[in-house]
Amino acid sequence: MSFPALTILSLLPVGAAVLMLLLPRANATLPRVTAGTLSLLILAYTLLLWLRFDSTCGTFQFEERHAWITALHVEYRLAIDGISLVMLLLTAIVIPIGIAASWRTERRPSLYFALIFLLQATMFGTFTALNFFHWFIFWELSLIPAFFLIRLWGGKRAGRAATQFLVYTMVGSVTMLLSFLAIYVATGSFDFTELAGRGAGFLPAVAANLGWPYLTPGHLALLIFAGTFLGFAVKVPLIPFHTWLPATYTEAPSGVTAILTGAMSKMGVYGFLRILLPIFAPQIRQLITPLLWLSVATIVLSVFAAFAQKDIKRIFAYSSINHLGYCLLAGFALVRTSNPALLPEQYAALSGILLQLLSHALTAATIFWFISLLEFRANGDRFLSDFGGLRRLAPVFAGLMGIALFSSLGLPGLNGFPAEFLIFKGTFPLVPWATSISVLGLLITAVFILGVIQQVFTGPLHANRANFFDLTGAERCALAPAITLMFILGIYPQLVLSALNRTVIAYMHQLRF
Amino acid sequence: MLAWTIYISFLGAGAMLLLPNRAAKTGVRCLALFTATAGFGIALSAFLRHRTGEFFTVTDIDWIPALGIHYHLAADGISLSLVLLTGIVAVAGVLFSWDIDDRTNQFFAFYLLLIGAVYGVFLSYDLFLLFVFYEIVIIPKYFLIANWGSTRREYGAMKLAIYSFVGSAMVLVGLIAAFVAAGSQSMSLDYLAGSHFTAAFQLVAFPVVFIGFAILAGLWPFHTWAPTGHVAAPTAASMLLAGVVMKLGAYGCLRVAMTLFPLGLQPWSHHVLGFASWREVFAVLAVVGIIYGALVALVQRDFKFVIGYSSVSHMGFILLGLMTINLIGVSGAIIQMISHGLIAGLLFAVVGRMVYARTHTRELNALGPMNLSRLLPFAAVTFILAGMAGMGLPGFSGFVAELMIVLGAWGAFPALALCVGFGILIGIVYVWRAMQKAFFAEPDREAPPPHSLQPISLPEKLAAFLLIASSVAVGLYPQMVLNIIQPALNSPLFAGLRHGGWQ
Amino acid sequence: MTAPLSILAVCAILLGLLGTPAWPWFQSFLNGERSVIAEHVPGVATIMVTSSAIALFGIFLGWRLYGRKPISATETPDILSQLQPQTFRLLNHAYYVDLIYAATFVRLTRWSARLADIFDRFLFNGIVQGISFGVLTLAWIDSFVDNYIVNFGFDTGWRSLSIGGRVLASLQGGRVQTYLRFIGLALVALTIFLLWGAAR
Amino acid sequence: MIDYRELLSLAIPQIILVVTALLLMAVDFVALRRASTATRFTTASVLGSLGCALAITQIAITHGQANLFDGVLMGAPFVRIVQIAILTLTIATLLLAVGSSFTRHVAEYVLLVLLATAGMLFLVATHDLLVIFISIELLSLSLYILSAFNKQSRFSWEAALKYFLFGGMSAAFLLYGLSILYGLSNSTSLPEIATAIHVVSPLLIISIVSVTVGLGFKVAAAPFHFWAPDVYQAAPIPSAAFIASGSKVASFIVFFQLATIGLAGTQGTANLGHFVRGWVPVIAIVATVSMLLGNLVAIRQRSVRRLLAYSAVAHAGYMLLALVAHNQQSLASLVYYVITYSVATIGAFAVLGVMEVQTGSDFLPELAGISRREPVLSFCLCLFLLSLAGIPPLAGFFGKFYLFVAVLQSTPGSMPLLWLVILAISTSAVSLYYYLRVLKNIYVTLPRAAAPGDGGYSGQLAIPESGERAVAVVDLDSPRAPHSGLGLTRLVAVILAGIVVLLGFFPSLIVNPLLNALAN
Repeated sequence: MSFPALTILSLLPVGAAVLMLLLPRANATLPRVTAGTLSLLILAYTLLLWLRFDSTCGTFQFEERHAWITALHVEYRLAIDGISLVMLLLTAIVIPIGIAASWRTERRPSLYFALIFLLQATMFGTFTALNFFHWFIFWELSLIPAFFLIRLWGGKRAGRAATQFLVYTMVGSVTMLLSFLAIYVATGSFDFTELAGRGAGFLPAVAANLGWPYLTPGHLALLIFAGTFLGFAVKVPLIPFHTWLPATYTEAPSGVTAILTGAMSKMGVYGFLRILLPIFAPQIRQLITPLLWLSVATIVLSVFAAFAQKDIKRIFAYSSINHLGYCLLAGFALVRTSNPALLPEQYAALSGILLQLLSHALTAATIFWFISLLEFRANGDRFLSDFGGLRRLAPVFAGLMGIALFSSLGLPGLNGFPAEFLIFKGTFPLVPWATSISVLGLLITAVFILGVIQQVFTGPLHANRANFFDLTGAERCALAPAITLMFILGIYPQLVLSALNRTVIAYMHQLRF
Repeated sequence: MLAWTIYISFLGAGAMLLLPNRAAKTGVRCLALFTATAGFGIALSAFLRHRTGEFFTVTDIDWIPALGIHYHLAADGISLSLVLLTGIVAVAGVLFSWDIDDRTNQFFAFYLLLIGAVYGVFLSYDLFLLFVFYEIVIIPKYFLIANWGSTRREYGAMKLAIYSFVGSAMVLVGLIAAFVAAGSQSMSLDYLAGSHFTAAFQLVAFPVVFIGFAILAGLWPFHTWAPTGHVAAPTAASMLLAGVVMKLGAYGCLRVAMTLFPLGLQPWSHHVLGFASWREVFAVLAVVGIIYGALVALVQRDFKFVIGYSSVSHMGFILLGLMTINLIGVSGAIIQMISHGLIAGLLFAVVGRMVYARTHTRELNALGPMNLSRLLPFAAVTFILAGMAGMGLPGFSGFVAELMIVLGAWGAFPALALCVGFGILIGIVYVWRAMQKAFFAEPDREAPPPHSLQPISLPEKLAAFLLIASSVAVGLYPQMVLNIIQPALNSPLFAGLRHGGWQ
Repeated sequence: MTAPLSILAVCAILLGLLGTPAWPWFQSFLNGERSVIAEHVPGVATIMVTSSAIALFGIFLGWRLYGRKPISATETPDILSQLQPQTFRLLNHAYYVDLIYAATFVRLTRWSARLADIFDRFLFNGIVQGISFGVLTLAWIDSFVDNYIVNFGFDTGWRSLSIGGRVLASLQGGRVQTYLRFIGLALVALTIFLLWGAAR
Repeated sequence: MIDYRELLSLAIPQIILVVTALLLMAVDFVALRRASTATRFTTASVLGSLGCALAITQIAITHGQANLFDGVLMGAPFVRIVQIAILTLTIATLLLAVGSSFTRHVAEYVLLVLLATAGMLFLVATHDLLVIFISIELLSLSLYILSAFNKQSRFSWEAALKYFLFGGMSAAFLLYGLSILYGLSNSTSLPEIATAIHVVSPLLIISIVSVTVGLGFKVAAAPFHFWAPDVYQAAPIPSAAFIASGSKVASFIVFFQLATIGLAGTQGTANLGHFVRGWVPVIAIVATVSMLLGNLVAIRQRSVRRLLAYSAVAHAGYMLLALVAHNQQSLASLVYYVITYSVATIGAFAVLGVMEVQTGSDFLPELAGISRREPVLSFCLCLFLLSLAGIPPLAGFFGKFYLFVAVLQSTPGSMPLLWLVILAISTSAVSLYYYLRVLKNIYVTLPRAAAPGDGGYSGQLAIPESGERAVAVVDLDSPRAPHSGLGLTRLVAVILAGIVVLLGFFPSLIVNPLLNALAN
């Protein structure tokens, strides 16, 4: 048997977590340094995988497949294609940022970092699993470390927020579980690729096998779809299933928020791409209009909501809803039509989605990192009205954070731009009206982000911020790679896209037939 | 060899009784621990040796020739796994009741008596023998609770005893009727299962026997003994109660009621209140139990009551699994028996031993301010793990069980499967609520806990580790249990059930 | 504010270059295929020429106005204001675009933002709260049922049994006469039952 | 032509008993004039027991069938088994009396016990109405006196008086019924009566009912049980034990034989919803009443002896089911049941005897926490009561099981008697409650606990029993005397407990011989 690269990938963070727990309690700096190094090592391992990844074929690679629970036809199956690869990459990138962003955690830092590593492990597991059974294991377990990170290190109302987060996500997971069990009962398979291979409209057949007495197979199929959809819609989130998000992102410590928005929300999108679109394509086509409306509403409402916020964290919480909204819009657009003439646009849209995931992970995480720095310097104040005229005191801070913000509003030359460009370019021909409404999102994003810049950095210096100091050398060095990466991705996105082309083509092909 | 699980426990109990009241406590405890461990070891070795899961006879002696009753012990995959469960819980229980000081030897005597009887029920192949062991269980239960229990112990104990005895009375009626109807040649399982009773007889006998057993399995609305009993009982007793004794009920439902009277599950000729068969009736009752128990647990103020009702809810899963008469559902039910045995035991241990024995209160609101997550981190972590396992989080045994049961339910009663989903959700919520209130509530700085709590002792840690480890093992590799359960379910013994709509 | 603005400017120029229909290399670059400069796109040449001409003229004008003697102090009135006051006012208020913009677009945005926020806080959150409240109510009802119906049922059932016991026990009054009376009653009752109650 | 030799050979056990009685009387009056009561009791009981043992051996060595004067006196394996059982129970009773000193008329006491035993032996060995009646009278009269022996307690007197009046009444009914039978069949031997009577005439009904009254009184079936609580409570321990055990065995056997042999043609049926005239429905009704009343009233009792009395009523109800079933299987189950029941009851009385001496009363609150002082005896009592409640693996459980199986077997097919079985089993479920209450007071409640806090039920427990209270049955002249004999009583209790467990584990020890005996 071959080298179990992926299993090791998921095990590395676990090992790291154990190591963190074994560290001596007394020392304050030791945990953070160890955590940082370990996370960078894991990043290195992931990059190694990326290099070893054969971008000339769009099939699954590094496959591991072992019989597990024969009674349930469950097998342990790991493999990655380009999509999973992007996910792994962004997770590996986000975690160090998150750790850096929570550099100054005082309370039980080793436990804190251990939980972060566990979170990473579960995410790796989710992105590599191809069998519902253990995919679901990781999907669920990811909540636990996240919960405790929020609950124990969060702000005043953290308890409520964390519970809301957990219960909300659990609701989604349970409905998804029920749907998948229904599918299993009829098909006897938990394997994603196998289920996707069943081709269009196998679900009504499934429903027919279930022999539900009250509903027609078609409707039952929709019911099953709805269950799964809810699971992911809550995770991403899609308005109106998002109410857990603002409170959670706000109450969580900024480092954790960076991870939540940077990596964990991507789990939802990944679910859409890996599970929902391939397996439920016919149902999505059935419901395409409402779904598109949902995503448009997500984009527009979230951006307006962001505009109305006073709390910086809340602003970017909503803005990350908005950014992922583009991905979902494009995702739904992918399955709208099977007209071969539109194939290039679909390619563009899909690569746009992937690029957007990566760049949003990078940008959002970095922004929350900056926010954590802000919070630290402003000893906890987060409201726009608490800041002002910082540029004079901290030019470097202002400049670097400005870059991050600009990348988030999609300024050309920064990573946000090519992603959104591709998405819009690809989506517009597929669903013109929805896309054109969504452009509003870009516009308002620009508005409120400029508003933030203006409020925080320009104008007269705020009275309480007299002792605000600029980035230290260490912080600059730490931030530099992230900023550079933004530029790199913005100027030369091919770096990523080239690795994904084959996958994109294969994926679309499999989606259409 | 396997029979010695029974004998050694009884011998241990006898030895305990012979010991003087003033005997050295540690010696008594060690003896008890030794006995329990020996039983566990035997069970484990048997579990490892018999991988086929088919029935194999342990002992078969002509006992009462006048009625063709044999002293016949046998085991198949199902009973083996349950015997193993009993062994694990027994050991854990002894470890968790290390702090019993009042009449220690009597306590452990009753304890071991109970254990031995439970082994006996799981191992007996002759139904007379099974019933004998089944009734022996009642008395030690009563005394354990009434003597060493806590709140309203005598009420709880008496209630439990009465419920059990009423249940076993129903079982006795059914058994005698079946015995006579089968020609009173023999009481052995295969003989009775093989003698085809008339459908009319089975339609009457099935509910009687099934309810008789299900009372002990906490079937709604006969569950009310469970919360009071669990709360009143001392830790070890509630561990056994929830861990194995309730399983006796479920086991009886499967092994006796459903095996002897498969036709009793067949649809009636007519509809009553929309029900077309006992199967539907009991399935609905089971689901009601799931949701009802979870909801009631959601608003309890007493920590132990939360767990008590949670076990009502979990037992509902077992009964539902049994009622989905298909291979996956029933094996799921058996896995749930094991899983709940481990987890409920652990939960009760945390609440009763780790928390209550130290803080002397079980009021969630009173526990909150003590900031237990810092004072007793081990207890907190254990409870989190146990709670996760209990609410069916993947990776633990509870998940596999619920998954398989819901699979079965999808096949049998789709509508109920959806309700079960709701039940699972409520389960998550109440576990989380209890955990937050008990361990992670905001500590009030000015009022630190009155007494410094002594740290979690070694026996407790051992036992907790044992239970968690086995739960995770089952959760990650259920195949090891399924390997021997499913052949057992495919054995000719269940032929009747298979004809009755087995899938 | 110079640095970000210059960045913006530079990027804007770059973007301008990227987008030209004559040489759409950026799209093709993203799509991963290398592109070529289109030799002759109709009308492109004229557009390029005119626009550059206009730009050059603007620069020339600026140089004519300000280039000669640079503005020494801010308070010195602008030359243009002396030459052409109304033009200057127009230019100074940037064709009043800002006002219009603020009156229409910004206000609209603010309103819709507030709307979205309210929507978010009250509608969606309200629904969630409502659901959880409903579940809790259900839970309370159930626990009430459990305490006052299921348990109570058991207790009363048992109590009634033992009350029956008490009633029967009161027959045992300790008086022989009553005992004997009971025998007589039993005798009569049984006889009557046998004679008329039971079938032949 | 009358064969007196055979008559003697058949009556040897009875003769042995009588001779022993006279012998020990002589011994007591001559040798032990001024010995202490305890010693006199000891010698007397030991002698009596020896006599019984002798009788047992005599019975054990005789074999084969014998039938004198068509059923006046019979010898059969079955009869012998029952006789052995009765004698054994008598021995146990006598040993209980060892060392006790409630009366000074020791010899008379033991004499009466032996005479009563002789009566029982005749009772189970005859198929003749006259002998039945005479031996019943012999038995009853001695029992009346035995129950009155405790002169210190006026309750003993009162109870004995009630017992006597009641017994006289029921004896009258019995005689009336038997005479009607004779009138209908002009024969006194049961088989001939059976052959003579076929149709259930009103007259026969009268006789059936009055016979039921007469024997129902003996077996303490409701509503003819009213004497039982008072006697059980007030009589001296050995007498109570004797009344509750040995006489029960004899009465049930004779009841069964009278019904099944004498009224063979006229059973009728007690099938649910379809009662057919005859004695079966009567007995079914009496059984039902007994089961319900006995179990329900027992819930309320606070005196353990009264509780035992009512449980005796309930058990009489169960055992009458065997008559309802009336076949060999049920006879065997009846014998097994009544024997195990008697053993358990004697054992319970033995333990109570000791405990009363310790605590001065048999009231539940006084027994609180006595297990700490008397672990062994408490354990024995636990076994006895649980056996009575029918908890396996004790003898009582198999008794019930076997009995119910027999009842259901008696009517093959659609089990028309199932309702009786269901009733019996459910009432026995109730019965566990009051037995457990006793055990709770012994094991759980702390000593000197004011009121047994039984959770929800405490309110009911606190209500005192409406009947009369018993006073301490302790010797007045020599306070230390009782303890001298208690050792032996303890031993008896332990042995009986052992028997209960043994018969529970190996019921075949009794069942197989019975079935063999009934087979031929």
